[in-house]
Amino acid sequence: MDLYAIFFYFFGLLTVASAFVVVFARNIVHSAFALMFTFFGVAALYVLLYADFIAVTQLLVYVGGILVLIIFGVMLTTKVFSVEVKTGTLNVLPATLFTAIIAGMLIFVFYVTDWNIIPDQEWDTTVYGIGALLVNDFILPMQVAGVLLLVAMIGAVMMAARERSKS
Amino acid sequence: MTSDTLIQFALYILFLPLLGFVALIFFGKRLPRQGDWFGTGILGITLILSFIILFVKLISYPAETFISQFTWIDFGDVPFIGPISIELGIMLDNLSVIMLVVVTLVSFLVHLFSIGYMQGDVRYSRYFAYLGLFSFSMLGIVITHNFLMMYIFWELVGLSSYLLIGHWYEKKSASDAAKKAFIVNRIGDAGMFIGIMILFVTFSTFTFEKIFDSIAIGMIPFGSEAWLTAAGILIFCGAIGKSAQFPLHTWLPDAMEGPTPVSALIHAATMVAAGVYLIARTFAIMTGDALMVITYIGAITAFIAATIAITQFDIKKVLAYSTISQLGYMVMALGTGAYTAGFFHLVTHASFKAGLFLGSGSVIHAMHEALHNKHDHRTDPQDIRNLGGLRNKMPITYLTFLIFTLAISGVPLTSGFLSKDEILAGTLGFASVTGHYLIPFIAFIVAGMTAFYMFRIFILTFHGNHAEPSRLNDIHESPAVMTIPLIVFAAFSIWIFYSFNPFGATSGWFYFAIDRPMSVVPSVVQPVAADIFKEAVHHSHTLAMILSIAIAGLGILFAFVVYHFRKLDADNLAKAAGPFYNLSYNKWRFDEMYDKSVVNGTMGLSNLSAWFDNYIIDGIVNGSATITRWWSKFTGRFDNVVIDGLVNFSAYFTGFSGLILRKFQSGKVQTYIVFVIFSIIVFFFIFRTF
Amino acid sequence: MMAFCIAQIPQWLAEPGLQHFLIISAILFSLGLLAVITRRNVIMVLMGIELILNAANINFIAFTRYSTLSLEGHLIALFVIILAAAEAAIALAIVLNIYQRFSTVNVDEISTLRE
Amino acid sequence: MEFSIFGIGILTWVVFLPVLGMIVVLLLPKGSGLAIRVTTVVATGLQLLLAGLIFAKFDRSWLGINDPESFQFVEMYRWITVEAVPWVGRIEINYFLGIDGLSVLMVILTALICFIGAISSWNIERLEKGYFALYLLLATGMMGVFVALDFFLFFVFWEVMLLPMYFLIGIWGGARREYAAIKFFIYTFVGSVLMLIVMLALYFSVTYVDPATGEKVHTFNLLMMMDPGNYEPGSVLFGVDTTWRYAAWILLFIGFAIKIPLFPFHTWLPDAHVEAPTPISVILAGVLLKMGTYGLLRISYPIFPDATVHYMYPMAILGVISIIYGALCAMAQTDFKKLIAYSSVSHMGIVVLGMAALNTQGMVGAVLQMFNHGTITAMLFLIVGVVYDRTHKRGLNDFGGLANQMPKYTGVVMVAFFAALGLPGLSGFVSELFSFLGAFDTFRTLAIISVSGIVLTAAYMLWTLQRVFLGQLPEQYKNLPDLSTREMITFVPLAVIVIFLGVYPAPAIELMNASLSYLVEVVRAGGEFAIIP
Repeated sequence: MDLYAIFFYFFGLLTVASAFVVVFARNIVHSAFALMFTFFGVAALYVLLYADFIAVTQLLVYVGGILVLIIFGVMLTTKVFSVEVKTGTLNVLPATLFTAIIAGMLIFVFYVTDWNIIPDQEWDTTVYGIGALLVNDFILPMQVAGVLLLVAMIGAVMMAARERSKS
Repeated sequence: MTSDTLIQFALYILFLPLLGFVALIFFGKRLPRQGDWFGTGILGITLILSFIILFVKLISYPAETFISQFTWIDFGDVPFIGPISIELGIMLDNLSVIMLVVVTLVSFLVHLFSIGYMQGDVRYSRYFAYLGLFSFSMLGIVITHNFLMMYIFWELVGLSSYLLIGHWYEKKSASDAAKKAFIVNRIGDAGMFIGIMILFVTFSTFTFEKIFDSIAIGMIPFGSEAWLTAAGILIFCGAIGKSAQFPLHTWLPDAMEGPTPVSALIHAATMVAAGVYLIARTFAIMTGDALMVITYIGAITAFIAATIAITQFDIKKVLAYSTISQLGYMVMALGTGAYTAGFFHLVTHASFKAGLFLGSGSVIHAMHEALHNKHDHRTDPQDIRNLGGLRNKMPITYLTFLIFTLAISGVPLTSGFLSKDEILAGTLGFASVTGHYLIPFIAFIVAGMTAFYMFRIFILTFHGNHAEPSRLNDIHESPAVMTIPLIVFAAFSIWIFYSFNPFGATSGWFYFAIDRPMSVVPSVVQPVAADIFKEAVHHSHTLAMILSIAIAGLGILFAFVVYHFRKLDADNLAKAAGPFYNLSYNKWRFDEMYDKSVVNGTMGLSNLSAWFDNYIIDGIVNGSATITRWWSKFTGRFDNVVIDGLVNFSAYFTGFSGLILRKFQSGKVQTYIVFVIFSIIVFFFIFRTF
Repeated sequence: MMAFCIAQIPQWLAEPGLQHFLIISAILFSLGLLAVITRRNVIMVLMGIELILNAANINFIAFTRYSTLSLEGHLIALFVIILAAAEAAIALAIVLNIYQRFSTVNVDEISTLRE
Repeated sequence: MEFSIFGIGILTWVVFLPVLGMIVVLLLPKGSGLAIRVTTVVATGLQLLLAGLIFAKFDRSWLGINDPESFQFVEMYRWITVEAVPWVGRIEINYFLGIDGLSVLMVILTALICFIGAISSWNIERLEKGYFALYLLLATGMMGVFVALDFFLFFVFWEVMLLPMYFLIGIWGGARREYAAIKFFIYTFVGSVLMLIVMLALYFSVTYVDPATGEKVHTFNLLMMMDPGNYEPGSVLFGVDTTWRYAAWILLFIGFAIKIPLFPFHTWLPDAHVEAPTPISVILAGVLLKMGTYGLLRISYPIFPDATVHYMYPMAILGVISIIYGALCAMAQTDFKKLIAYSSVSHMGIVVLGMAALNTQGMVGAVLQMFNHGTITAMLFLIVGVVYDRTHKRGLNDFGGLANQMPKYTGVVMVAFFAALGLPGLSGFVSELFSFLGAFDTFRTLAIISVSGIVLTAAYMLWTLQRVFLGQLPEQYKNLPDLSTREMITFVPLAVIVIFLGVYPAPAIELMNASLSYLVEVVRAGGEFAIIP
């Protein structure tokens, strides 16, 4: 059991456990925080997979951005008094059954198929590769992503502005 | 007088009466005296012409037969049979020439008589027209040279007898009698028609000449003698129908409904004699068995008719039955082979029987007038019980009637004696050759009976005292136009016209002109050979004469004893005879028998078939109609219930399933995702490869 | 084939390879899915979605590392992250508006569009 | 032999002249009764004139029947051609007219009866325009049937004849006219359906090589159908004495037997006659009944000679049954017209018997009987018409003693009645004689049985004569007027023909002798002929 395996099992376990908490927590605030740990776990896994730039982006965007948004969402929508924090569930039995089957299927498939493993190769930083790809092959998606983000921003602002005029 | 002038005269004789008929039918009313002298005149001319033909033929051409014919229809070359063409034409030989004279003579005299008798009749001209038509068709029968024309005129004679019998058709009995006469004749003609068909099918011609020759060389119908006999008998059926022989004789007594001159002409002399003439004409093809059948039918008819005649009271009915009996005599004579005797009896019988009828006609005419003056329409002028004692009131009728009665009963010095004696000799000869002694026995008995019943009516009408003396002074002799024919007929009933020797006819001109034709039938079924027969007849000649005179005398004596001297009372004699009297009086119940069996049978059958037609066949047709209607109703209902049902059901089902499925569309996104996952799992398991 | 796999489980567990990462992403994916389906609160649903997206990214990166997928895997992951951010922003804006309007965030109570 | 007026063949003229008349009648204004009647009489009169012309120009020696060259007044034009019909190829129906010895007599009969019918329908009052238009259409239909030599054309005319007849009985008829009209229509229609089946079977079996294009073409041409060479080897009706050919013959026979009418199929005739107005029952009895027998002679005999010879005996049996059965039924009737209808069944039985004998005398007798029966029965129905117009009563027991009240009428009645019962010297006898002679040659016992028919006929005819014309005159008929001149015009020509053909039938027989002998040869060659005792 080399070091690599240990880190892997540690962070893997972290991610899965926190994911469990996110899903099964009664209180929405607990699940929000559990989500943070999940994102950290995932970023760690990226590091194990030698994807350094992605790990950092993960941390920045997910943990820094999205998580914060979600927590804002939670805080704004859960009046501590009127909307009980406990969130209900619906048709749990069939959903859990099906999800378990899906998981079993996926795991079975991943386990059974013999993937086309290529021999190890020396990995160094991937930033230059990513950067070169971004400006050569993926220039169009880059721009589109840019426009998309702009539109998203304007949309969010519009909705927020309407809120004030109405209230 | 060459042969073609004779032929020309014959054609004139044939077509003049037809001309008379056509003229009288269309312009009868407009002719002077409604055309009665016109008709009689025409018949007078034909009489003269036929006398001329007779003398020329017998004197200068005794042995030839003149034939002139023309092609009526030509079928050309008929496949599988060969050329067929049908010729019509006339033939003059001794037989037909003599018959010509007989027919024209009787017809002329009847025309003359009718002028007096039918005075003031409502359809006077049409009566003479029908007489003309009858003469034409009778002459046609006499001089035809083939079977087809014989059959055509046969039916035309039937038609004219139908018209004449039904002359006073207001009376239902008259129209019934006419209808009966025609239908019974038609039955006989149907038999004759089949006989002719048999001959035509084998020889594909109708002409006598050709048929006789082809039989002579051995061609026989369908290759068997039985069919030749059958043909002979079937042709004889025609004679049975027309000459009122045994099975089909019931129409003649009813035919007395017609005026008396008609009975004289048709039902005494000519038409009924046509049957005998037909047998004479086709004698050559008659086989032995056929002749035997003819003999027996003749004998039976003679016997039955004679027994019935004895007990009848209507003068015309008695004469009618006596005619049937005498015809049976002639047929029997021909059957036995006494060919010339039979034909000779036909000729002599024609004159005295016609005379008898005209005599009774003048009596009835006189009685009618007397009753008319007395305005008494009840008593029947024809019933002999109302007559009697007319001797000195109607002297000419009395005398002529006496001669006729003597002639018919076969008293010597009369023509009847000559012919009847020959026939009796013939029957004796026939019996001695073939052993059938029943025939002469019947012949002699009938001769006796004839004498008895003839003198019975003679005495009852003319002798004794009148039933109603007050009527006597109204009765007086008939006018000249009626008595002249009587006198002429009386003259012809004397023996002198036929042979100088009153006791032996064979020496007369008649026997010289007519002799028995050679039979062409194949030897195996030959009738009694001619020469053996002549030999046998010669032997039995004297015996026959003595016997006949004796029996005739007995008959006459018996009649006088019963009716004139009233020694034996007629009524208790009748009671003594018991059942035989009733049998004879009711005409052997032939009429009732026929009505029950044939007439009702046909009527029943026709009603049955009409019923069958209405209910069964129409039933099936209408039935099929109702079944189709019922079937269509069924399909209609089936269509509503079942097929419509299915359509409605499917609509309902869709609605129902829609209701259920709507529930799934709940609007909750999460339930959709659950479905998505569920289907992924299902697909995974479907397409798994492990 | 099944028998062969079970025999080597202890040795397999020792050195984590591609399959281990795939299994982790599978678990993450299922949990995210579970969250999306069962939770009534919209934000919980969003969290579920985020989990699913992360699971996907793990796969991409794992394949780039172990299999023939070159750096493009990283790029895709990158774009996924970008889009996730945009999506989260808009989602939350909507949620706030709903909350403002209906004063509830439970998914099954927001049913005005449904008759 | 060609003969055309204004460029159109004489046969087309004869067939379509009445249609011209019809058009004129339809154009005339409603009220002009007289003009309508005159046009009808003129149209049918011209048709009669043309028929006389045909009679004069007809060449007696030509054979006809199945060899195309020896038909006379032939007209052949392409009528319907449908190109390239899937799996059938080219359909070709041509307008093919022609007559031979067999049909010339029928053409003359139709023209004569139509003319007489036109005159006798002078006093039809109701809807006269419709009546005379339909009447002329009927005349065309009938004439067409007798001259058509193309099976399709024959069938078209057969149907054209059916429709006006239905309306004429249905509208102008007596009490139960609808029932009678429907029964008549459906009965005959069933027959024509059977005929249609056989027509199609024949159509698909017979092909001939078209000289122009050399391709095989199916045809409706009757003469082609008669020649066994033209049959496709594999087709339904190919070969000799096959069950299909027998079945086809039976179907045709039933179709035609309904029209004759023969014993089991005759029940429509009494109803149709009783309900039809007088001139229509004259046409119905005078001409329509002849189509059945003509159809047999023209189509069944030459096309299926093997089946004809095979079924010769049953056909004769049916004929004899018709004779006896018809006569017996007639005897039991109380309605004058029904009696004459049943007598027609009996007389047509004689025709069938003569035809079944398959020899020249029988055939000549049969065709002559068709003609004579036409004229005699037309007279009989006119006689009933005269009495019915005056007293509106048809029962036999309602009358009596008409003889002295109406002498001229009784004279005509005598001629008609005695001709009907086959008195020699009138035409009825001649044809009966030859039919029986022919029948006797082939089936002896049947002929002997059927001769009893003439006795039965004599019985019921004389009984009718006695009930209606002899005996006492009931008082209400004291003032019945005798025949009017118009009625005399209808009777005199028929009476003259009946008497003339009775005395000298050669002109009529010469017309058809050659053709009928040839027909007998053709049919006898088709199958093994046996004389049945």
